[in-house]
Amino acid sequence: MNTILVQDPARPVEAVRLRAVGDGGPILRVNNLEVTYYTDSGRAKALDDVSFTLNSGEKLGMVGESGSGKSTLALAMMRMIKAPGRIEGGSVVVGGGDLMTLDAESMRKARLSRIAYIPQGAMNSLNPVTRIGAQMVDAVKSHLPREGRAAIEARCKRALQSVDLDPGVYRMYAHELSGGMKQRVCIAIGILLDPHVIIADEPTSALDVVTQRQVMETIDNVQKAINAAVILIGHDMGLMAQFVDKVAVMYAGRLVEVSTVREMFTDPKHPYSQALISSLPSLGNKGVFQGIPGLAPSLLRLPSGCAFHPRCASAMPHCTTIRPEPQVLPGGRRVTCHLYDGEA
Amino acid sequence: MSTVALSPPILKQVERPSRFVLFLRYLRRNKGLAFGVLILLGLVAFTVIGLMTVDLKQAYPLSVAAKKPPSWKYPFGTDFFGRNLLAAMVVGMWQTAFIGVFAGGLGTLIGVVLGFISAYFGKWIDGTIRTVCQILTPIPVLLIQVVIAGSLDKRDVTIVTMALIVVLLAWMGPTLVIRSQVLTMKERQFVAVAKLSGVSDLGIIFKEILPCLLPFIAAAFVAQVFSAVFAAFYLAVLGLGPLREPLLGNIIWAAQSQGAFFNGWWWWPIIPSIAMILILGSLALINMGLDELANPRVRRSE
Amino acid sequence: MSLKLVIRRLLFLVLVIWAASTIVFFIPRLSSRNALRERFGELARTGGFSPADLEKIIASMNRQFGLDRPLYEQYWTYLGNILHLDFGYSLYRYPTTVTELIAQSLPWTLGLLLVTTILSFIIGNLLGAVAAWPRAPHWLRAFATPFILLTGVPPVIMGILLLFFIGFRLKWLPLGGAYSVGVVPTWTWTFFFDLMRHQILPGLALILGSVGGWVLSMRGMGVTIQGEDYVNFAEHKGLTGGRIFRDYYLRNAMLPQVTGLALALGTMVTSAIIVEGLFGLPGIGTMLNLAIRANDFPTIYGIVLFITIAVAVLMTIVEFIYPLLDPRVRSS
Amino acid sequence: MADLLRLENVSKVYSHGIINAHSTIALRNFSLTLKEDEPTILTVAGESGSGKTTLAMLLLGFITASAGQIIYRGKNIASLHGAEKMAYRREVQAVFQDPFAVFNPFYTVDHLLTVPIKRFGLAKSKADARNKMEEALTAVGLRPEDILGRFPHQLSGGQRQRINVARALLLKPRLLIADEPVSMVDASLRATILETLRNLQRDHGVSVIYITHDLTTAYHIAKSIIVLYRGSVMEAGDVDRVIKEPQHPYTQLLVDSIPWPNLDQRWGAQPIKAREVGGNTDGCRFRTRCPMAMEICKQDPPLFRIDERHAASCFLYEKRPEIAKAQLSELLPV
Amino acid sequence: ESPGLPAAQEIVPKGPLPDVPRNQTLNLAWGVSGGTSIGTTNPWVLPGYTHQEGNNLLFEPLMYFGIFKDGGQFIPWLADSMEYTKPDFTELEIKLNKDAKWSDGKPVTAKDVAYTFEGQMKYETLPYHAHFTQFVDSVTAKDDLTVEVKFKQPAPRFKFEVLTEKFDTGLPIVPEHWMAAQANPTASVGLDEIPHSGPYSVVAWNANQKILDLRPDWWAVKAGRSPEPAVKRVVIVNILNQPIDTVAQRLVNNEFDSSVDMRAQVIGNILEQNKDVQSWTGTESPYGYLDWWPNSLWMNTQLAPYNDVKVRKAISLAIDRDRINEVLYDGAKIATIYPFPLYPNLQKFADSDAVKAEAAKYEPGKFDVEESAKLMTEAGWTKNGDGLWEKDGKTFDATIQAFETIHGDIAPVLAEMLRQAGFDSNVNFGTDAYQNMVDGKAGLYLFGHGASLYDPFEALNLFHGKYSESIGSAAGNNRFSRYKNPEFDKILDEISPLGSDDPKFQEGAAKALGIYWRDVIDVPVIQWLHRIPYNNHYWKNWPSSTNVAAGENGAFWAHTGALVITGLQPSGAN
Ligand SMILES: Nc1ncnc2c1ncn2[C@@H]1O[C@H](COP(=O)(O)OP(=O)(O)OP(=O)(O)O)[C@@H](O)[C@H]1O
Ligand SMILES: Nc1ncnc2c1ncn2[C@@H]1O[C@H](COP(=O)(O)OP(=O)(O)OP(=O)(O)O)[C@@H](O)[C@H]1O
Ligand SMILES: [Mg+2]
Ligand SMILES: [Mg+2]
Ligand code: NI
Repeated sequence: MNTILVQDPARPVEAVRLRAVGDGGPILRVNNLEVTYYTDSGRAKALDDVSFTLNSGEKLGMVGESGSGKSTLALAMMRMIKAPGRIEGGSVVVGGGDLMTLDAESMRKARLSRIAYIPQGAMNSLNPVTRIGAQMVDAVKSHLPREGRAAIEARCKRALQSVDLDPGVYRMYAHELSGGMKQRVCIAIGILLDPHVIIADEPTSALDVVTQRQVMETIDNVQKAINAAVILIGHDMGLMAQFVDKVAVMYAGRLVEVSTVREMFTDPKHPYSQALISSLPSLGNKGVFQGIPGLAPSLLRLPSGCAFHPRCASAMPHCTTIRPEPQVLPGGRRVTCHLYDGEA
Repeated sequence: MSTVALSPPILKQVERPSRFVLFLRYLRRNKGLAFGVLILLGLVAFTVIGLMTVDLKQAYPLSVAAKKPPSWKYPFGTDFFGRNLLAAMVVGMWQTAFIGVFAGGLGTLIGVVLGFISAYFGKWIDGTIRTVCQILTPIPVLLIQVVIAGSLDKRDVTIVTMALIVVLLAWMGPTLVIRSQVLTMKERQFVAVAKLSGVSDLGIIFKEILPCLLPFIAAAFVAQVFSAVFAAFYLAVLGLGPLREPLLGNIIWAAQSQGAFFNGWWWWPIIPSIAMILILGSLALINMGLDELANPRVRRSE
Repeated sequence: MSLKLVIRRLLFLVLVIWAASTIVFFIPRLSSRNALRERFGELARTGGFSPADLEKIIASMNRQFGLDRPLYEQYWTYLGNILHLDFGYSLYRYPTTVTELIAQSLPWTLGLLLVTTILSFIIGNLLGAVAAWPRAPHWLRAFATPFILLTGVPPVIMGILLLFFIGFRLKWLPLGGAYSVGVVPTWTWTFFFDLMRHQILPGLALILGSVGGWVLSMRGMGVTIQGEDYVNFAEHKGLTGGRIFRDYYLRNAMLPQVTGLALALGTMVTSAIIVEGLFGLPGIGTMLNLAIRANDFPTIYGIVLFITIAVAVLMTIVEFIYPLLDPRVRSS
Repeated sequence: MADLLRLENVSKVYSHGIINAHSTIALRNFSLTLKEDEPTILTVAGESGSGKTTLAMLLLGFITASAGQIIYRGKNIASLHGAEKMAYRREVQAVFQDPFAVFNPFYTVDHLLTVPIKRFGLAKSKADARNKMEEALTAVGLRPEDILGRFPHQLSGGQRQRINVARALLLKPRLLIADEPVSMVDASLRATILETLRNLQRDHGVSVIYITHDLTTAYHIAKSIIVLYRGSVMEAGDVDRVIKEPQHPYTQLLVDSIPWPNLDQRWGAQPIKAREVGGNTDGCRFRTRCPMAMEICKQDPPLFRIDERHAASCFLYEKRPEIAKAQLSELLPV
Repeated sequence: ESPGLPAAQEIVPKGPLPDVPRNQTLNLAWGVSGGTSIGTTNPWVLPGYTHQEGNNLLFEPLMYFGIFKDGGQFIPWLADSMEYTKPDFTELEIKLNKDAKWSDGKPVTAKDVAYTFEGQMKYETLPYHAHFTQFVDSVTAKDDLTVEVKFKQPAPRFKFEVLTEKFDTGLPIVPEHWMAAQANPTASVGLDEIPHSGPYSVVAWNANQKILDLRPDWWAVKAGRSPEPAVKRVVIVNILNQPIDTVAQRLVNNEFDSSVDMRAQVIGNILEQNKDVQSWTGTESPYGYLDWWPNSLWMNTQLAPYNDVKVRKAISLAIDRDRINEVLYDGAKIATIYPFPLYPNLQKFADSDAVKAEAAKYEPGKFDVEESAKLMTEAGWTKNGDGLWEKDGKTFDATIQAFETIHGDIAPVLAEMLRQAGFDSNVNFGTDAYQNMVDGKAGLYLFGHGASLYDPFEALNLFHGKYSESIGSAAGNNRFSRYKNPEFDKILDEISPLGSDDPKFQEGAAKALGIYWRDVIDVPVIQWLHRIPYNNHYWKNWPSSTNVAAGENGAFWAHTGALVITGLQPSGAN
């Protein structure tokens, strides 16, 4: 639906934004996404039955330990999983159409224009030998081949301005920019075509706090301007608290809990979420913070039953044998834990 | 006291395959390397079995009937001078291997030693070694080798002198490679940790850095062997090698000067050519594979 | 680029030339052989002049070539001469100077070498890039990969094989010579086409003999580059495969190859010596080959030195234009 | 009270390029004293490029100071030899940021522990060595049988970092320099590792210099803090004071930017001035980004004492008593 | 004046060359010395000048010698006659042809001849300087067409050896009026400027090729010496660097009309692949004509261990001549025991009873490894573990100095034979090979005896003690043996003034040959055959064993090459 608008070069960007604001229902629906990596040492199910929805303008935080499958999810949504990984099933519906059913060329067109990705390693994500401008222009050109040179340039400069960068950056090379600036260039590229969904994979993990704050505020601003849904991937709960509306907790390839930020911080349901929250340092409770015992499981040899049970303080006998299924609690929170069996 | 909980026991013991098995598995992923190793093993087997079973006297002139095409009796035929090309290939391969390994080994050794000295001690030593290497690099080595070989007394030209000529200007490559690797290694934190553990300079070189450089050294060695074989071949093809020896280049050179193709003795130049192609090809493949092994970013991981 | 950097590079160039000239100067003097005598002996043998007074002639030639003066003096004069590209007289074609000889044969070699080097560079790099590019069509990759095996085929062997199969058996192309027998070089199309026909086989031998190296190194480079974040991000941007290949992947992977180009020229010249000889072309390679056979040492050393200087100068030029290709170097 | 390690007006200047030399002052006139028998945890904080790692490297003797000197037990570390040098090596240890890079990929992780045991002669026999290793590993919450005999890539980041801490534990140094020990470790593991560091100080009398840009963890583990900006000390003092009531505009910016995991403690609205690439080299180094910059800031600001355990290097506090930079250590709580 | 190297200079045509169709052009593949002395057409510019690269078409001798007609005959050329006017061979009168002219129209006169001779006496670099100073007393131009030469001592062989051109020896006559005008006649290279009397003129000359075009006004046609040449243009293509395969194939492809000589197998294959191509012996083995250059393993008789006659004999006994014939020449009888070519007159000498008796006595062709070993043991050598002769811990250095282009096939075979008899033998094809021979540094050389053609004297004279230089000083005129034996010298001195047919000469020569065999001065190995391919596609009437013409040998590069080329007739192909 929206693709028609995007492909109309005559229509100013503002018009698209205004129209997008009017949209109400879920802009993104991820259903039963499954990804497996076929490695020499066995099959690793990196995404297992992942489902969630997101409305336009909504910001989702995706947290979880290293290796829990966060980046895999992002890549799966972009359909950029490479061998030895394979998307085994599920759908990613963005604004009505399922990305998984698109042919390769349509999927290429959908990237950036419908679903954009802001990479983790912004430091190295810009081509070192061409100007920033050229890299923005070719992104636009690949989607709007008929748009004129001047229009494209104007669009790019506008994008740079919207992330608080001097339009002069257009003529610069990547190595002439600081880390934060590079990250913002990536954001600018991400919003060039006003996508419905922006996925940002740890956009600030390489930056220091001050810059991190700057970048996050930038994302926040542009997201508001185009009313896109944002998925922020990271493991810094502090950042989540500052930025997102909803938090999804991932554990060993599964979403174990999805709830609003406030619910998550005040009343985490899943024992893993609880451990996560209580491991957080804050100004109030100096000296009282503790980690989650044990280690993240290997995807190759997942514990039976609930993957978290070996580290779970409230594990019950059947947790070791029966795998819990996601359930929607009253109020719309989704939890995957036997503790809440029967509450749904 | 400690608030830290123990990690839970790992339920299933992850079996750890031996390095050899891992290497075999790696070969399965890195087809080029596997192919190269396979060819090379084949050549080695050919040479070793040949050395044991073939009458090596037949690698020299006037030992068998001349100009016979390949047959059951002479699988590779015989040449104008009455060499059994099978025996000649065996000896030639062995000599090529000798030159390659000797020159390659020596060149690599010099390179490793200089590279380490240069990188580890830095300052003017590094400056000197690096500048000398960089200055010598643009000089077309093969030409200089030709010049040197050409100004030698013919009686002095033996397999060993050939190898030495090759070494003479062939150590700069490994020196620069090893030097830059040591430099990056030196900055790696495990070196800092080793220092903190009281390890001496020499200990750091030999126990910490050297083992990590093994893939690079191996790659440099193979590259070195390649260029040594190549250079020796060139010298021989130009007629600058030890004439009597059945070096592959010599045989091709002799075939050329006797008009082998025109006379219909095609097997005479073709067989050593194929042998040369197999040797150089397998070395190139192995080199490529080792490059990949040495460069973890490129390495095909499990 | 700063002036200081330019000066530094030029200084380095001078050092390279100095080192090469010094090696070239001292090698023949380390050997016990006397090239001048050998050359005269050879002339006596083929020309039939009386060698009774050989010693006298040699003494006078020694004087003429300055070989009777102390070594250090010879060395200084020699270095001075090299400064203005004076490599002395050829023994083989006295009193033609080596510089004149090079000037005569250079166009032949330059033509052949330039075309083959550039072609094999382009073809090799493209094939290597394709071989490493996971998104390339399967048949294309399958086509490109075997070229790596060409690394194992030295241009000499390639030349011999081509000569045998295409020249001898199929008789498609001339077997040798730079142009047809009895033709006098002129600036006409007829001559040009005749010339070209004669260059195909040697050119092919050089290209096929060297393309493998490029494929191999480019493939190595390509494998590294394709894992780079910016290549991945380009795909995230929804760029077409062709554009990613060209602007993101190839462009970056080519950079180190460009540096290798000048060095490769040195190797190519060496191959050209044999290939030119094989096909009877009158280039620098043949000149050098003849000089080696005639032990015309001023020519040998002159040519070796010339090639070295050429390679070093090319490397310097490449270093100067490299910043145009790589903005990172430009600013630092 | 003997001084274990004393930095006297230490500066470090990096210069790049031989012809077009331009230099970075990574650390400027830094003084610090660590007492032998007062184990403490001191945080050195600051954003990227502020000179934190430089300080660590100076302390470990990996780089030499451009000016000033570093005194270990009364001797300049540059002139240490033989047994003294070994003692210094042993007593001043480090835990680094990247838990992978500290392992030599050629060896199993045991190497990290066996080498110092051997070199420093910590064990009488093989069995003794093994015992000591297992003890240390257990103390950081690892099961020796899961760890020993494995290659670094077979372990997780958290496990690897804990082995590092175990190494420090095994050596029982006098001073441990922890350069961003948890920034590459999962948030859920950070607590565990920091906890172990704290135990080291509390139970084993090891002084810890905790280097980080993460003020949240600094706040939780340290007693005192020094805030660096581009090689200069901006503010120092008791960690509670400095973080809860930052005085220097730079510290204020830092604290303001901490993403507290607290829904009610949002980032401030204060606009951030981008850092310039070159920046000024004289006067207050924060001047160009400072919202309250004054004319006088073009001069070098001295340290002004805010209170007993708190000082800032900013002319906003011109009225307060000045203290010599060398006395900085005195106002840090232990 | 300072002797030096010639000044090579390319000859570039002033304008476009006239078109000469292929069937009037003769393409010759040649390349022994290739680019040497490009532009040097003056025969006195030595080193540098060579008659072999088409210069033999420019300069002419007083007489040619046809070796293959009637056991050898003189062919008058610039001279109508050349007679010893005294029976003791001390005076010679030369009568020139009245029609002989230089290319600039000036007549060839006695002054030119006298100038040529005096030049040989004056300039020590010229090839016959030694001969002239040894023999010639005076040269007088009696009138325009008559020259008188007076000798210091009997010179019975001077007319043949020096004044007559055959194979690669003999003296070309040079134009006095041009030479005398040069500041230094041994340094002016000549280019296309020097007047010449031969049928062709150089029109283009560079490193790739040399083009000579027919002169319209060659005196020899008018004088009746020669028919009008049919070859309008001669192109000499430098094939120096090309593999022999290529040259052979280009002959098969009719690109070349003739070429440098080929190895036995190669020429056999050429004949098989192109029926137009013939050899001296038609399509039959051995394909070649007998050259004047039989090859020996020369030994430096002054250098240990070759100074021991036992050792020399042992080496001789190690050579299996039958094997050489079989391996290298497909059974053709090429191997020899004589230091001279068996031309009719010399064959007669070899077949004489005296010589046969000497041969039976010394068995010079014997192959017997055991006897060889016995001699070596007697000489104090022992065999080491590798089966190689050893003395004082050193193996026997039997490195053969040789030339790759001509000895590429035989030298390795000889080396291997020596090796099988226990000599540590190798081959040196390096550029220093010849120098090693001249300096006497090494002991063993493969080289020809370019000496006798008509009687055995010159061949035997190679070993006269007066030429025996000590090691280190140059062995003049390829006298590498450094042999010195008063007994031998005495015989030579006795027969030197005698004519070839004198029975006393025959008797003395046989005795000397006996000493040569007895002392194993060197080991004769093979006769030298020139196997030259002749392509009849465009040109016929090539010389051959059945078409001897004037009796000249069939090499277009030899002095008599002009006779070969001017005798060619078109085959009618287009
Ligand atoms: N190319 C691959 N081949 C094999 N396994 C892979 C591959 N990529 C990822 N995995 C596995 O999939 C799982 C999920 O990885 P992913 O990168 O999505 O984690 P993550 O949550 O993004 O971690 P991090 O926080 O470290 O970025 C991991 O166990 C990882 O080992
Ligand atoms: N070896 C070096 N050569 C030149 N400059 C250096 C070197 N090491 C550090 N610097 C410079 O010194 C300054 C301080 O660097 P340092 O590594 O100490 O900062 P840091 O506080 O540790 O930063 P980070 O938080 O990024 O680790 C920086 O500007 C840096 O660029
Ligand atoms: Mg990730
Ligand atoms: Mg740091
Ligand atoms: Ni001849």
